[in-house]
Amino acid sequence: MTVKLVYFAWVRERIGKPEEEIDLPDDVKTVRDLLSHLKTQGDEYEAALQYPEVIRVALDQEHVEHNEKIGSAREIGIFPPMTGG
Amino acid sequence: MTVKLVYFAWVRERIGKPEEEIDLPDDVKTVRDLLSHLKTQGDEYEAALQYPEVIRVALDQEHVEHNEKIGSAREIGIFPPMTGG
Amino acid sequence: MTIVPLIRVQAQDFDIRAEIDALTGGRHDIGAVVTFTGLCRDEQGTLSALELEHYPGMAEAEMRRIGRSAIERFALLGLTAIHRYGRIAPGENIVLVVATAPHRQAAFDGANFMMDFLKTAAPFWKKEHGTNGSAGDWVAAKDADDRAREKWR
Amino acid sequence: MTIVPLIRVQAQDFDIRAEIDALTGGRHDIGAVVTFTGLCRDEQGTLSALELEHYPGMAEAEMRRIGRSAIERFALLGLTAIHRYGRIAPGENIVLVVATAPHRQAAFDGANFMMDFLKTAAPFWKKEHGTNGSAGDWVAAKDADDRAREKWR
Repeated sequence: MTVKLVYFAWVRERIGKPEEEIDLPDDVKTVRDLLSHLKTQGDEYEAALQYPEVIRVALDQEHVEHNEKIGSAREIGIFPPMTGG
Repeated sequence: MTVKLVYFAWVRERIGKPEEEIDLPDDVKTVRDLLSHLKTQGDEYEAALQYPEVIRVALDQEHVEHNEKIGSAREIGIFPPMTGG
Repeated sequence: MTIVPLIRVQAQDFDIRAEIDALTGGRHDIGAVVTFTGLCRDEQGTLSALELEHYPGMAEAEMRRIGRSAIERFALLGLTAIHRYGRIAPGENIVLVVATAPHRQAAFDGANFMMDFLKTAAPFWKKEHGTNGSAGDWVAAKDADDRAREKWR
Repeated sequence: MTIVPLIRVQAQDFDIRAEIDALTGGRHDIGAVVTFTGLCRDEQGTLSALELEHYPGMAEAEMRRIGRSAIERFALLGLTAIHRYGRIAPGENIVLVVATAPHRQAAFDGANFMMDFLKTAAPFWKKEHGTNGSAGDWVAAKDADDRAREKWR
Protein backbone atom coordinates (compact mmCIF):
# COMPACT_ATOMS: atom_id res chain seq x y z
CA MET A 1 0.00 0.00 0.00
CA THR A 2 1.27 3.47 -0.90
CA VAL A 3 0.89 6.28 1.63
CA LYS A 4 1.86 9.93 1.60
CA LEU A 5 4.06 11.01 4.51
CA VAL A 6 4.13 14.72 5.42
CA TYR A 7 6.74 16.16 7.78
CA PHE A 8 6.77 19.41 9.73
CA ALA A 9 9.13 21.64 11.73
CA TRP A 10 12.38 19.95 12.85
CA VAL A 11 11.20 16.54 11.66
CA ARG A 12 10.90 18.03 8.16
CA GLU A 13 14.27 19.80 8.45
CA ARG A 14 16.13 16.71 9.66
CA ILE A 15 14.61 14.37 7.09
CA GLY A 16 15.30 17.05 4.48
CA LYS A 17 12.00 17.01 2.60
CA PRO A 18 8.46 18.13 3.31
CA GLU A 19 6.74 15.00 2.03
CA GLU A 20 7.18 11.72 0.18
CA GLU A 21 5.21 8.70 -0.97
CA ILE A 22 6.30 5.32 0.32
CA ASP A 23 5.17 1.73 -0.01
CA LEU A 24 4.25 0.37 3.40
CA PRO A 25 5.90 -3.02 4.09
CA ASP A 26 3.37 -5.69 5.01
CA ASP A 27 4.66 -5.95 8.58
CA VAL A 28 4.05 -2.27 9.28
CA LYS A 29 0.63 -2.31 10.96
CA THR A 30 0.71 0.46 13.56
CA VAL A 31 2.06 3.98 13.85
CA ARG A 32 4.79 2.62 16.11
CA ASP A 33 5.77 0.07 13.44
CA LEU A 34 5.98 2.86 10.87
CA LEU A 35 8.26 5.04 13.04
CA SER A 36 10.56 2.04 13.68
CA HIS A 37 10.64 1.25 9.97
CA LEU A 38 11.44 4.84 8.94
CA LYS A 39 14.25 5.05 11.47
CA THR A 40 16.13 2.38 9.49
CA GLN A 41 15.93 4.34 6.23
CA GLY A 42 19.09 6.42 6.71
CA ASP A 43 20.93 8.86 8.95
CA GLU A 44 18.50 11.71 8.29
CA TYR A 45 15.56 9.55 9.45
CA GLU A 46 17.57 8.32 12.42
CA ALA A 47 18.25 11.97 13.40
CA ALA A 48 14.60 12.98 13.04
CA LEU A 49 13.12 9.98 14.84
CA GLN A 50 15.82 9.34 17.42
CA TYR A 51 13.31 9.75 20.27
CA PRO A 52 10.10 8.35 18.79
CA GLU A 53 8.21 8.89 22.06
CA VAL A 54 8.15 12.67 21.47
CA ILE A 55 6.97 12.35 17.87
CA ARG A 56 3.30 13.13 17.12
CA VAL A 57 1.44 11.44 14.30
CA ALA A 58 -1.80 12.23 12.49
CA LEU A 59 -3.67 9.79 10.23
CA ASP A 60 -5.61 11.64 7.56
CA GLN A 61 -5.22 14.85 9.60
CA GLU A 62 -6.41 13.48 12.95
CA HIS A 63 -4.13 12.95 15.95
CA VAL A 64 -3.58 9.31 16.93
CA GLU A 65 -1.59 7.39 19.54
CA HIS A 66 1.40 5.29 18.49
CA ASN A 67 -0.50 2.05 19.02
CA GLU A 68 -3.14 3.05 16.46
CA LYS A 69 -3.45 0.83 13.37
CA ILE A 70 -2.62 2.66 10.16
CA GLY A 71 -5.48 0.91 8.41
CA SER A 72 -6.58 2.64 5.23
CA ALA A 73 -5.08 6.08 6.02
CA ARG A 74 -3.83 7.83 2.87
CA GLU A 75 -1.90 10.70 4.48
CA ILE A 76 0.29 10.35 7.55
CA GLY A 77 1.59 13.50 9.26
CA ILE A 78 4.74 13.18 11.39
CA PHE A 79 5.86 16.11 13.51
CA PRO A 80 7.16 17.35 16.88
CA PRO A 81 4.96 18.53 19.77
CA MET A 82 3.01 21.59 18.72
CA THR A 83 3.94 25.11 19.79
CA GLY A 84 1.33 27.39 18.24
CA GLY A 85 -0.96 29.92 19.90
CA MET B 1 -21.69 66.92 63.63
CA THR B 2 -23.10 67.51 60.16
CA VAL B 3 -22.69 64.83 57.49
CA LYS B 4 -23.80 64.58 53.88
CA LEU B 5 -25.90 61.53 53.09
CA VAL B 6 -26.06 60.38 49.45
CA TYR B 7 -28.60 57.82 48.25
CA PHE B 8 -28.66 55.65 45.14
CA ALA B 9 -31.01 53.41 43.14
CA TRP B 10 -34.14 52.28 45.02
CA VAL B 11 -32.89 53.74 48.30
CA ARG B 12 -32.81 57.15 46.58
CA GLU B 13 -36.24 56.60 44.97
CA ARG B 14 -37.93 55.51 48.21
CA ILE B 15 -36.45 58.30 50.32
CA GLY B 16 -37.37 60.70 47.53
CA LYS B 17 -34.13 62.69 47.30
CA PRO B 18 -30.59 62.06 46.09
CA GLU B 19 -28.84 63.62 49.08
CA GLU B 20 -29.23 65.64 52.23
CA GLU B 21 -27.21 67.07 55.10
CA ILE B 22 -28.12 65.96 58.60
CA ASP B 23 -26.91 66.58 62.10
CA LEU B 24 -25.76 63.31 63.61
CA PRO B 25 -27.26 62.79 67.10
CA ASP B 26 -24.61 62.15 69.75
CA ASP B 27 -25.72 58.56 70.27
CA VAL B 28 -25.18 57.63 66.60
CA LYS B 29 -21.69 56.12 66.61
CA THR B 30 -21.74 53.33 64.01
CA VAL B 31 -23.21 52.76 60.58
CA ARG B 32 -25.79 50.45 62.19
CA ASP B 33 -26.79 53.25 64.60
CA LEU B 34 -27.23 55.62 61.65
CA LEU B 35 -29.49 53.24 59.72
CA SER B 36 -31.64 52.68 62.83
CA HIS B 37 -31.86 56.42 63.41
CA LEU B 38 -32.83 57.19 59.80
CA LYS B 39 -35.55 54.52 59.85
CA THR B 40 -37.41 56.61 62.49
CA GLN B 41 -37.42 59.72 60.31
CA GLY B 42 -40.63 59.01 58.37
CA ASP B 43 -42.47 56.52 56.18
CA GLU B 44 -40.16 57.08 53.20
CA TYR B 45 -37.08 56.20 55.30
CA GLU B 46 -38.92 53.24 56.81
CA ALA B 47 -39.70 52.01 53.25
CA ALA B 48 -36.11 52.45 52.08
CA LEU B 49 -34.44 50.91 55.12
CA GLN B 50 -36.99 48.23 56.04
CA TYR B 51 -34.36 45.49 55.70
CA PRO B 52 -31.16 47.20 56.87
CA GLU B 53 -29.15 43.97 56.47
CA VAL B 54 -29.27 44.34 52.66
CA ILE B 55 -28.22 48.01 52.69
CA ARG B 56 -24.64 48.85 51.73
CA VAL B 57 -22.83 51.85 53.17
CA ALA B 58 -19.71 53.75 52.12
CA LEU B 59 -17.86 56.23 54.33
CA ASP B 60 -16.11 58.87 52.24
CA GLN B 61 -16.51 56.60 49.19
CA GLU B 62 -15.13 53.40 50.71
CA HIS B 63 -17.24 50.33 51.51
CA VAL B 64 -17.63 49.61 55.23
CA GLU B 65 -19.41 47.01 57.39
CA HIS B 66 -22.38 48.06 59.54
CA ASN B 67 -20.35 47.84 62.73
CA GLU B 68 -17.87 50.44 61.47
CA LYS B 69 -17.63 53.68 63.46
CA ILE B 70 -18.68 56.75 61.47
CA GLY B 71 -15.83 58.72 62.99
CA SER B 72 -14.97 61.83 61.04
CA ALA B 73 -16.54 60.75 57.70
CA ARG B 74 -17.97 63.71 55.81
CA GLU B 75 -19.95 61.84 53.14
CA ILE B 76 -21.98 58.70 53.78
CA GLY B 77 -23.30 56.74 50.79
CA ILE B 78 -26.33 54.51 51.38
CA PHE B 79 -27.45 52.16 48.62
CA PRO B 80 -28.66 48.66 47.66
CA PRO B 81 -26.36 45.80 46.58
CA MET B 82 -24.56 46.73 43.39
CA THR B 83 -25.58 45.39 39.99
CA GLY B 84 -23.14 46.90 37.50
CA GLY B 85 -20.90 45.19 35.03
CA MET C 1 7.70 51.32 37.78
CA THR C 2 4.27 50.96 39.29
CA ILE C 3 1.61 50.10 36.72
CA VAL C 4 -1.62 51.97 37.31
CA PRO C 5 -5.01 50.89 35.97
CA LEU C 6 -6.70 53.11 33.41
CA ILE C 7 -10.23 53.73 34.67
CA ARG C 8 -13.08 55.62 33.02
CA VAL C 9 -16.77 56.06 33.81
CA GLN C 10 -18.56 57.67 30.90
CA ALA C 11 -21.89 57.95 29.08
CA GLN C 12 -20.48 57.45 25.59
CA ASP C 13 -19.49 54.18 23.97
CA PHE C 14 -15.87 52.96 23.82
CA ASP C 15 -13.66 51.70 21.00
CA ILE C 16 -12.15 48.34 21.90
CA ARG C 17 -9.37 48.55 19.29
CA ALA C 18 -8.27 51.99 20.48
CA GLU C 19 -8.18 50.74 24.07
CA ILE C 20 -6.10 47.70 23.14
CA ASP C 21 -3.74 49.85 21.07
CA ALA C 22 -3.32 52.25 24.00
CA LEU C 23 -1.99 49.37 26.15
CA THR C 24 0.06 47.51 23.52
CA GLY C 25 1.33 50.24 21.17
CA GLY C 26 5.10 50.48 20.86
CA ARG C 27 5.90 47.68 23.28
CA HIS C 28 7.25 44.20 22.60
CA ASP C 29 6.93 42.54 26.00
CA ILE C 30 3.20 41.75 25.89
CA GLY C 31 2.33 38.17 24.88
CA ALA C 32 -1.36 38.12 25.79
CA VAL C 33 -4.29 40.52 25.66
CA VAL C 34 -7.66 39.49 27.09
CA THR C 35 -10.71 41.70 26.73
CA PHE C 36 -14.12 41.38 28.30
CA THR C 37 -17.05 43.34 26.89
CA GLY C 38 -20.40 43.28 28.67
CA LEU C 39 -23.42 44.03 26.49
CA CYS C 40 -27.07 44.83 27.15
CA ARG C 41 -29.36 41.83 26.37
CA ASP C 42 -33.00 42.29 25.40
CA GLU C 43 -34.16 39.37 27.60
CA GLN C 44 -36.11 37.63 24.83
CA GLY C 45 -37.51 40.92 23.62
CA THR C 46 -38.95 42.04 26.97
CA LEU C 47 -36.34 44.73 27.68
CA SER C 48 -36.22 48.03 25.81
CA ALA C 49 -33.32 49.60 27.71
CA LEU C 50 -31.17 49.50 30.81
CA GLU C 51 -30.64 52.63 32.85
CA LEU C 52 -27.33 52.66 34.68
CA GLU C 53 -26.92 54.77 37.77
CA HIS C 54 -23.57 55.21 39.50
CA TYR C 55 -21.99 56.92 42.48
CA PRO C 56 -19.75 59.53 40.85
CA GLY C 57 -16.28 59.61 42.36
CA MET C 58 -16.70 56.39 44.29
CA ALA C 59 -17.32 54.37 41.09
CA GLU C 60 -13.94 55.43 39.70
CA ALA C 61 -12.23 55.05 43.09
CA GLU C 62 -13.55 51.52 43.63
CA MET C 63 -12.70 50.43 40.08
CA ARG C 64 -9.20 51.80 40.64
CA ARG C 65 -8.84 49.83 43.89
CA ILE C 66 -9.96 46.59 42.17
CA GLY C 67 -7.71 47.32 39.20
CA ARG C 68 -4.67 47.83 41.41
CA SER C 69 -5.36 44.50 43.13
CA ALA C 70 -5.62 42.73 39.78
CA ILE C 71 -2.37 44.23 38.48
CA GLU C 72 -0.51 43.24 41.63
CA ARG C 73 -2.02 39.77 42.02
CA PHE C 74 -1.51 38.65 38.40
CA ALA C 75 1.58 40.73 37.54
CA LEU C 76 -0.29 42.40 34.69
CA LEU C 77 1.52 44.73 32.30
CA GLY C 78 -1.58 46.87 31.87
CA LEU C 79 -5.27 47.06 32.77
CA THR C 80 -8.07 49.25 31.44
CA ALA C 81 -11.63 49.28 32.73
CA ILE C 82 -14.39 51.46 31.30
CA HIS C 83 -17.98 51.46 32.58
CA ARG C 84 -20.82 53.35 30.93
CA TYR C 85 -23.76 55.00 32.68
CA GLY C 86 -27.10 56.36 31.51
CA ARG C 87 -29.58 54.73 29.14
CA ILE C 88 -28.25 51.73 27.20
CA ALA C 89 -30.22 49.86 24.53
CA PRO C 90 -30.05 46.10 23.82
CA GLY C 91 -26.95 45.22 21.81
CA GLU C 92 -25.00 48.21 23.16
CA ASN C 93 -21.82 47.97 25.22
CA ILE C 94 -21.94 48.42 29.01
CA VAL C 95 -18.47 47.64 30.27
CA LEU C 96 -14.99 46.92 28.91
CA VAL C 97 -11.97 45.37 30.60
CA VAL C 98 -8.62 44.94 28.84
CA ALA C 99 -5.79 43.06 30.60
CA THR C 100 -2.29 42.58 29.21
CA ALA C 101 0.41 40.21 30.46
CA PRO C 102 3.47 38.30 29.22
CA HIS C 103 1.46 35.03 29.21
CA ARG C 104 -2.13 34.03 28.69
CA GLN C 105 -3.38 32.75 32.04
CA ALA C 106 -2.44 35.97 33.86
CA ALA C 107 -4.32 38.03 31.27
CA PHE C 108 -7.40 35.77 31.52
CA ASP C 109 -7.32 35.81 35.31
CA GLY C 110 -6.75 39.56 35.49
CA ALA C 111 -9.77 40.38 33.33
CA ASN C 112 -11.97 37.78 35.03
CA PHE C 113 -11.00 38.98 38.53
CA MET C 114 -11.64 42.60 37.56
CA MET C 115 -15.14 41.72 36.33
CA ASP C 116 -16.07 39.58 39.35
CA PHE C 117 -15.22 42.38 41.76
CA LEU C 118 -16.53 45.16 39.56
CA LYS C 119 -19.93 43.40 39.51
CA THR C 120 -20.17 43.13 43.27
CA ALA C 121 -18.18 46.10 44.60
CA ALA C 122 -18.27 48.97 42.09
CA PRO C 123 -21.21 51.28 42.84
CA PHE C 124 -23.40 50.86 39.75
CA TRP C 125 -27.08 49.91 39.63
CA LYS C 126 -29.19 48.74 36.70
CA LYS C 127 -32.84 49.53 36.14
CA GLU C 128 -34.73 47.62 33.47
CA HIS C 129 -37.22 49.34 31.21
CA GLY C 130 -39.70 46.93 29.60
CA THR C 131 -40.89 46.90 26.00
CA ASN C 132 -44.43 47.01 27.45
CA GLY C 133 -43.74 50.55 28.65
CA SER C 134 -43.33 49.52 32.29
CA ALA C 135 -41.65 52.15 34.45
CA GLY C 136 -38.76 49.83 35.26
CA ASP C 137 -37.55 47.59 38.04
CA TRP C 138 -34.17 47.66 39.69
CA VAL C 139 -32.18 44.55 38.88
CA ALA C 140 -31.69 42.33 41.93
CA ALA C 141 -28.14 41.41 42.92
CA LYS C 142 -27.35 37.80 42.08
CA ASP C 143 -26.03 35.24 44.56
CA ALA C 144 -24.09 33.82 41.61
CA ASP C 145 -22.11 37.06 41.42
CA ASP C 146 -21.20 36.85 45.10
CA ARG C 147 -20.18 33.21 44.64
CA ALA C 148 -18.06 34.15 41.61
CA ARG C 149 -15.83 36.22 43.93
CA GLU C 150 -15.14 33.18 46.09
CA LYS C 151 -12.92 31.61 43.45
CA TRP C 152 -10.29 34.30 44.09
CA ARG C 153 -9.85 33.53 47.83
CA MET D 1 -29.61 25.58 15.21
CA THR D 2 -26.11 24.26 15.51
CA ILE D 3 -23.53 26.98 16.09
CA VAL D 4 -20.35 26.39 14.12
CA PRO D 5 -16.98 27.94 14.96
CA LEU D 6 -15.50 30.43 12.50
CA ILE D 7 -11.94 29.26 11.81
CA ARG D 8 -9.25 30.91 9.71
CA VAL D 9 -5.55 30.23 9.15
CA GLN D 10 -3.95 33.12 7.30
CA ALA D 11 -0.72 35.03 6.73
CA GLN D 12 -2.26 38.51 7.08
CA ASP D 13 -3.18 40.29 10.28
CA PHE D 14 -6.75 40.36 11.65
CA ASP D 15 -9.01 43.18 12.81
CA ILE D 16 -10.34 42.43 16.28
CA ARG D 17 -13.21 44.91 16.04
CA ALA D 18 -14.42 43.46 12.73
CA GLU D 19 -14.30 39.95 14.20
CA ILE D 20 -16.29 41.00 17.27
CA ASP D 21 -18.83 42.82 15.10
CA ALA D 22 -19.23 39.73 12.91
CA LEU D 23 -20.34 37.73 15.97
CA THR D 24 -22.42 40.37 17.73
CA GLY D 25 -23.91 42.51 14.95
CA GLY D 26 -27.72 42.63 14.86
CA ARG D 27 -28.26 40.34 17.83
CA HIS D 28 -29.51 41.20 21.30
CA ASP D 29 -28.98 37.94 23.15
CA ILE D 30 -25.23 38.26 23.79
CA GLY D 31 -24.26 39.53 27.24
CA ALA D 32 -20.54 38.77 27.18
CA VAL D 33 -17.70 38.87 24.65
CA VAL D 34 -14.24 37.64 25.63
CA THR D 35 -11.30 37.98 23.27
CA PHE D 36 -7.81 36.58 23.52
CA THR D 37 -5.02 37.98 21.37
CA GLY D 38 -1.62 36.34 21.41
CA LEU D 39 1.29 38.58 20.38
CA CYS D 40 4.92 38.02 19.48
CA ARG D 41 7.27 39.10 22.30
CA ASP D 42 10.85 40.16 21.63
CA GLU D 43 12.25 38.22 24.63
CA GLN D 44 14.15 41.17 26.09
CA GLY D 45 15.36 42.23 22.68
CA THR D 46 16.87 38.86 21.69
CA LEU D 47 14.18 37.86 19.19
CA SER D 48 13.84 39.53 15.80
CA ALA D 49 10.96 37.39 14.47
CA LEU D 50 8.96 34.23 14.87
CA GLU D 51 8.39 31.96 11.90
CA LEU D 52 5.17 30.01 12.15
CA GLU D 53 4.79 26.76 10.25
CA HIS D 54 1.50 24.89 10.06
CA TYR D 55 -0.04 21.73 8.62
CA PRO D 56 -2.46 23.10 6.00
CA GLY D 57 -5.84 21.45 6.18
CA MET D 58 -5.21 19.75 9.51
CA ALA D 59 -4.63 23.10 11.27
CA GLU D 60 -8.10 24.28 10.28
CA ALA D 61 -9.67 20.86 10.96
CA GLU D 62 -8.16 20.59 14.44
CA MET D 63 -9.12 24.18 15.34
CA ARG D 64 -12.64 23.39 14.16
CA ARG D 65 -12.76 20.27 16.38
CA ILE D 66 -11.59 22.25 19.42
CA GLY D 67 -14.00 25.07 18.59
CA ARG D 68 -16.95 22.71 18.37
CA SER D 69 -16.06 21.23 21.77
CA ALA D 70 -15.85 24.72 23.30
CA ILE D 71 -19.22 25.77 21.88
CA GLU D 72 -20.91 22.63 23.14
CA ARG D 73 -19.24 22.53 26.54
CA PHE D 74 -19.85 26.19 27.47
CA ALA D 75 -23.05 26.78 25.45
CA LEU D 76 -21.38 29.59 23.54
CA LEU D 77 -23.40 31.74 21.15
CA GLY D 78 -20.41 32.15 18.84
CA LEU D 79 -16.70 31.40 18.56
CA THR D 80 -14.06 32.69 16.16
CA ALA D 81 -10.43 31.54 16.06
CA ILE D 82 -7.83 32.94 13.67
CA HIS D 83 -4.21 31.80 13.60
CA ARG D 84 -1.53 33.44 11.49
CA TYR D 85 1.43 31.71 9.83
CA GLY D 86 4.66 32.93 8.25
CA ARG D 87 7.08 35.49 9.63
CA ILE D 88 5.80 37.57 12.54
CA ALA D 89 7.72 40.44 14.15
CA PRO D 90 7.68 41.39 17.85
CA GLY D 91 4.55 43.33 18.73
CA GLU D 92 2.54 41.69 15.94
CA ASN D 93 -0.54 39.53 16.44
CA ILE D 94 -0.26 35.72 16.22
CA VAL D 95 -3.66 34.38 17.23
CA LEU D 96 -7.15 35.65 18.01
CA VAL D 97 -10.02 33.93 19.80
CA VAL D 98 -13.42 35.59 20.27
CA ALA D 99 -16.10 33.84 22.37
CA THR D 100 -19.64 35.13 22.91
CA ALA D 101 -22.20 33.91 25.46
CA PRO D 102 -25.20 35.17 27.43
CA HIS D 103 -23.08 35.45 30.61
CA ARG D 104 -19.47 36.19 31.41
CA GLN D 105 -18.04 32.98 32.86
CA ALA D 106 -19.01 30.91 29.80
CA ALA D 107 -17.34 33.44 27.50
CA PHE D 108 -14.16 33.47 29.64
CA ASP D 109 -14.07 29.67 29.84
CA GLY D 110 -14.79 29.21 26.14
CA ALA D 111 -11.92 31.45 25.05
CA ASN D 112 -9.53 30.01 27.65
CA PHE D 113 -10.39 26.38 26.74
CA MET D 114 -9.95 27.16 23.03
CA MET D 115 -6.47 28.59 23.69
CA ASP D 116 -5.32 25.75 25.97
CA PHE D 117 -6.19 23.11 23.36
CA LEU D 118 -5.08 25.18 20.40
CA LYS D 119 -1.61 25.48 22.00
CA THR D 120 -1.21 21.75 22.50
CA ALA D 121 -3.28 20.16 19.70
CA ALA D 122 -3.43 22.49 16.69
CA PRO D 123 -0.53 21.69 14.31
CA PHE D 124 1.52 24.90 14.42
CA TRP D 125 5.23 25.21 15.19
CA LYS D 126 7.25 28.31 16.09
CA LYS D 127 10.84 28.96 15.09
CA GLU D 128 12.68 31.83 16.74
CA HIS D 129 15.02 34.08 14.78
CA GLY D 130 17.50 35.94 16.97
CA THR D 131 18.54 39.58 16.72
CA ASN D 132 22.14 38.27 16.56
CA GLY D 133 21.36 36.82 13.11
CA SER D 134 21.12 33.24 14.38
CA ALA D 135 19.43 30.86 11.99
CA GLY D 136 16.70 30.05 14.43
CA ASP D 137 15.70 27.39 16.94
CA TRP D 138 12.39 25.59 17.11
CA VAL D 139 10.50 26.53 20.26
CA ALA D 140 10.24 23.61 22.68
CA ALA D 141 6.78 22.54 23.83
CA LYS D 142 6.10 23.59 27.40
CA ASP D 143 5.01 21.24 30.16
CA ALA D 144 3.01 24.18 31.50
CA ASP D 145 0.89 24.09 28.35
CA ASP D 146 0.14 20.39 28.83
CA ARG D 147 -0.74 21.04 32.46
CA ALA D 148 -3.03 23.92 31.44
CA ARG D 149 -5.23 21.39 29.62
CA GLU D 150 -5.71 19.42 32.81
CA LYS D 151 -7.97 22.06 34.31
CA TRP D 152 -10.69 21.15 31.79
CA ARG D 153 -10.95 17.46 32.81
